[in-house]
Amino acid sequence: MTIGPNIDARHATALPFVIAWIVILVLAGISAWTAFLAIGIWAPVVQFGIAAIQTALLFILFMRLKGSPSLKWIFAGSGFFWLLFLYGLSMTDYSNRQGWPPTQISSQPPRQGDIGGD
Amino acid sequence: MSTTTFEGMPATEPRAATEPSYLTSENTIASWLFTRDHKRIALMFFASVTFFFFVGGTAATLMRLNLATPQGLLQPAVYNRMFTMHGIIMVWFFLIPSIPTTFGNFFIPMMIGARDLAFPRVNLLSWYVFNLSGLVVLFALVMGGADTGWTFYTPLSTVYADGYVFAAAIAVFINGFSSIMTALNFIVTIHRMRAPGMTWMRLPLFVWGIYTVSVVMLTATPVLAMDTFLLAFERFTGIGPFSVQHGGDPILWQHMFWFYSHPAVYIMILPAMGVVSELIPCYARRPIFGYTGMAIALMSLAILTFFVWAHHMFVAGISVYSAILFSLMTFFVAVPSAIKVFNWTVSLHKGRIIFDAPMLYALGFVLLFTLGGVTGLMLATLAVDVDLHGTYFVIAHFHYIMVGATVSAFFGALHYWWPKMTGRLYPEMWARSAAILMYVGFNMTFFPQFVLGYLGMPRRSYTYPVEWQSWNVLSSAGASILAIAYLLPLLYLGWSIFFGRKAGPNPWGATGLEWATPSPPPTHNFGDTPIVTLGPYSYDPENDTFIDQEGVSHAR
Amino acid sequence: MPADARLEIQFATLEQQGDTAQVGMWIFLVNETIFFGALIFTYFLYRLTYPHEFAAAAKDTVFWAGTANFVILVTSSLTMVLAINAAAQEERPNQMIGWLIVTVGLGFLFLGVKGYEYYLDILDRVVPVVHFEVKPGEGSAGELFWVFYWIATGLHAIHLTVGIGLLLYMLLWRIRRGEITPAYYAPLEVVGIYWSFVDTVWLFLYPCIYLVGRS
Amino acid sequence: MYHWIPFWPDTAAVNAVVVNNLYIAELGLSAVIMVTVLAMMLTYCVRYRSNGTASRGHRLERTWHFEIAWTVATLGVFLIVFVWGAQVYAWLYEPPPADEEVYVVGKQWMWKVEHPGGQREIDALHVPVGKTIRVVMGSEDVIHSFFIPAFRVKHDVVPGTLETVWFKADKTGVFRLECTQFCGLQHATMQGEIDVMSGADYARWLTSQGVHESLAEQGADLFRAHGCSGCHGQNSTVHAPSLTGLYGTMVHLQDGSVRLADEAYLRDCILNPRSFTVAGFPPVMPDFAGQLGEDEVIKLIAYIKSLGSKQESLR
Repeated sequence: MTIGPNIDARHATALPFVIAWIVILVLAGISAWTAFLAIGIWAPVVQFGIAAIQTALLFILFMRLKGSPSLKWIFAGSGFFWLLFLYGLSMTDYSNRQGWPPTQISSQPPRQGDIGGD
Repeated sequence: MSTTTFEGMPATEPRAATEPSYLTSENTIASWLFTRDHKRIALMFFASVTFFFFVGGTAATLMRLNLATPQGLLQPAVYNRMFTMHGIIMVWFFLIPSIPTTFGNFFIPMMIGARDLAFPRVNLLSWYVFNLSGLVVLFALVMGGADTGWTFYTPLSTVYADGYVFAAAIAVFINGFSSIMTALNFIVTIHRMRAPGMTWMRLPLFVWGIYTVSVVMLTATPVLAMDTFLLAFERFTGIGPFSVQHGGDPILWQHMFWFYSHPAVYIMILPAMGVVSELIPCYARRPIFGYTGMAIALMSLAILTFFVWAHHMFVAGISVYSAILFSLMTFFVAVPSAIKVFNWTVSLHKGRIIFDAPMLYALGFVLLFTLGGVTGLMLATLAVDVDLHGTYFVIAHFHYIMVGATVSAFFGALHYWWPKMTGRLYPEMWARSAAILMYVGFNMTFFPQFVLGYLGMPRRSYTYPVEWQSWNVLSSAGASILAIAYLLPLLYLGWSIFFGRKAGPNPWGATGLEWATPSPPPTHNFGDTPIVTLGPYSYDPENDTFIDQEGVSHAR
Repeated sequence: MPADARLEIQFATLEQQGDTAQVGMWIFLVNETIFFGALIFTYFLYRLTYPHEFAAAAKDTVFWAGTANFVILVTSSLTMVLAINAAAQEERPNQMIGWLIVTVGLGFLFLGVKGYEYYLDILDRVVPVVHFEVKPGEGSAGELFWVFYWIATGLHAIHLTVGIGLLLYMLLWRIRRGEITPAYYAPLEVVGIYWSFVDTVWLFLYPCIYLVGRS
Repeated sequence: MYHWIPFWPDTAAVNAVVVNNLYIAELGLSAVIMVTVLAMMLTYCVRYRSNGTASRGHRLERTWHFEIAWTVATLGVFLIVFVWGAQVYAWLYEPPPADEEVYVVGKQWMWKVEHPGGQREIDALHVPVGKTIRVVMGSEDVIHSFFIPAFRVKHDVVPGTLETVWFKADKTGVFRLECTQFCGLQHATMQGEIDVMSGADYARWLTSQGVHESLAEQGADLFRAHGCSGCHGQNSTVHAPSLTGLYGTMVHLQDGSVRLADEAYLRDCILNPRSFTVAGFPPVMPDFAGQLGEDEVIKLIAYIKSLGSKQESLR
């Protein structure tokens, strides 16, 4: 499984990279534009969604995952995958810990026993 | 170099016997300090971690000495600094680096048939960074030490502690770079440098152990790095994400800390499991029971270990539902460990068992690990943990795993591979006595602590009520036996370097590729790259023969 | 593959050596991703907890500087890729050097803009502890936002500086000694992967820092 | 008993009995596992020692069904223990209706106890036997952990919030109170005594403390002294939420969320009111973070609770 220096057609042209560059910048423009709209929770959702797409473009094209063996794809994804553990499992605590967050965002009233009231 | 062969071994000349051994090829100090040879770096790591083992051990000795009397012999401030330094040094400067940086460094390339690790310079840099962090922690120790416990819980560590917490946290931060560099090197090496024919399912289980531990190190350490960075920042400036005054959450520190530090327990135990999986088939002279299951268990431990960290926080005030989820995950993580214990035990079935010192250490490992494991189950049970958390029961439990099991495996590996590393045999009777002494001393030290824990003796206390003295004295007495058992190998192994019998290339009749080289091996391990045709552990107890991984059959 | 001075003893071929280096960099980036991810985790936690305070605090960030730096970094990633493209082709060594110099220049430009932004921040009294003024609506949690701001941008700037150092090492040492050729330019690719990753970090820091509390 | 070698701690509360049963069951399970492993190992070691003559032929080769059986069996046993433990845990951390309440503040390195009647103790806690006691805990500095070994009750006391545990002692006597979270230099001495008394003794003890003002009365003084009564008082003209009957109700906040008005909520409201603006009220209350100590907050909460509660209607 030797993967040589990448002397092949995809290096011959700069066009895909320039297109990706333009797409990233346009997406960034949309992202910045949403910041000025009063769309509440949707603004960060759109912004971080766009950041994810931009990251995918950078990883696949600029960092040359495209055409690479699956090993590199696995490692490129595994950092984000492991972060899911940290984010997801921590949130099982923060989403319903007694008195956290101090202002509860969910409109679900906390269960009585969870609070330790009465 | 020696070409003496083991009794009964076919007198095939080991490869590249003409090349000088890695120990004697160059003899200047610079040739060691700037070496890129994984074997020399492994020995340098061995020297470093042994030094820190005895620094941490000295702190432990002082602690047990203090606890021999109820009112304590040391000043409270000194005792607090001792257990903090004992924890920090033993965890980050001995247990985590011990097996990977010494035996991993030395034997991973040899076991997979490579001439070196993928990035030898990074490997050397890792050693320097490790020692830099060691200097910082020694600086903190000499200047007065830190008094927070190795867990650095906020806000004690950020605001109230008056020791050198900043320096200690920075030392841990720097130490992380060393871990990451070593882990990265192993992962790349195992992926890309295997000899022809060395498929994943032909890897020795030690290589699997090191691979999984590297994955855990690589993915857990950055969270600790960020956590200690933020802690040092908050300690320095007075504001940070753990600051209660600014609306921060002190429990966030615990979440991020245990996100690393629970997997850290597996960083300590996975390579030890790998070692034991090498020792048991070799000395039982039969293939390991359930190779595939063992490899899968290692991998699933490496993943599952990330799902259980909040079981250190069941009484910390986290959400009850979250605690229940983490408890369930903890029971799941116990399953692969149970599989491994079962497989090791069954691996003795119909073997031809030789009770040499490494085997004694390995059997001790299995028993101590099992006891540590079942008490871990008790701690994973939510209601029982409420009672036992923060008591000596926890201390006893994790010492059974981290000291009983991991250090046993470390010494087992040391004896097993000593002939390969130095070219000399160790004195067998001395080694057996040390192994038995260690087992006795260890149980005598830590078993009483289970009782003390259930009686309610809180950890990290320099004083305790008089009625607990009998247990504590027993524990301290055991600790002195344990200290002797740890010092003994230093003496007889040191003696054997100069006066031990010369070892042949394969004194134990083992199957791994590392035994296909002369002892000690030449600088670049293999003259020509070996071609692997078989999985590991092709021992045949019926006829007392074995087939090495290149497919050559030997009578033992 | 003939014996080559650049081939290290543990590898069989230059291909294996080059590819191993790239895999090594990707594995290093796993670690970097989690490092920054853990920092952004603390950010998300407190932003969810104190949305109003964070919005009030983030309003004072310098929007134009963050956006300009976004463009600069993405562009530098492009020029880096073009340099590697040129490196792969025999006839264009000067183009490669040219693109690399542009990349280094953009890196320095980023640091310049960042430095000027820091200067504006100091004028605005948003340096926690040493030079901080609580603005209306920020509460005490607003200071947490600024702690995140300084740590995140500071760590990012350190990473970018390391990237510039690697590029200069390539330009002034490896390329000058003729070690980067169309037959073996893996070191340049490894630096390119790292450079684009530093860019990736900014993709996430930008909405975290500059796009909060603007509406 | 051999008093000089204690094997088993005191068991003096209903909580402790329940935990003990689980603990004993797990000890039994552990013993079974250990003995199995040890017996297998010893048998094999003796039978298959290197110079033993036992047959080595017909080793187990197809092993997967052994492994699956072993795995499923252990998983099943583990799940039973897990469910048992989780049930007890939820029960331990869900306080039932309390007969008595006490307030505990952890401070380097002492436990400060305040009874609702205004009686104060340091490193000691007097409670009546056979009553459900609810302990509301706060910390003034670092994380402490409130632990009574004889009751098997433990909870960390984290600064910045209030935590609650409960217990019901079923034996009179003096038991240990400990801090099990390392909290600085004299952590080891942050210990006290739980004095479980009969109801009559307890009543006598309460009256013998020479206290003039109950906790709620002290809170009322603070309520006036800090100007709270100016807005929250009966005759105030400022538009502020009424506190009468607040405790134990569900409060609708400005941001649409609903919170149960328990101790932790009241504490947060006093110290950081702007994060908890009640729906329909202007956010004008100054925050008292840094102005009130934990024990003062506890007095204020006791006062607010004394203004009537809806506890009964909740149950």
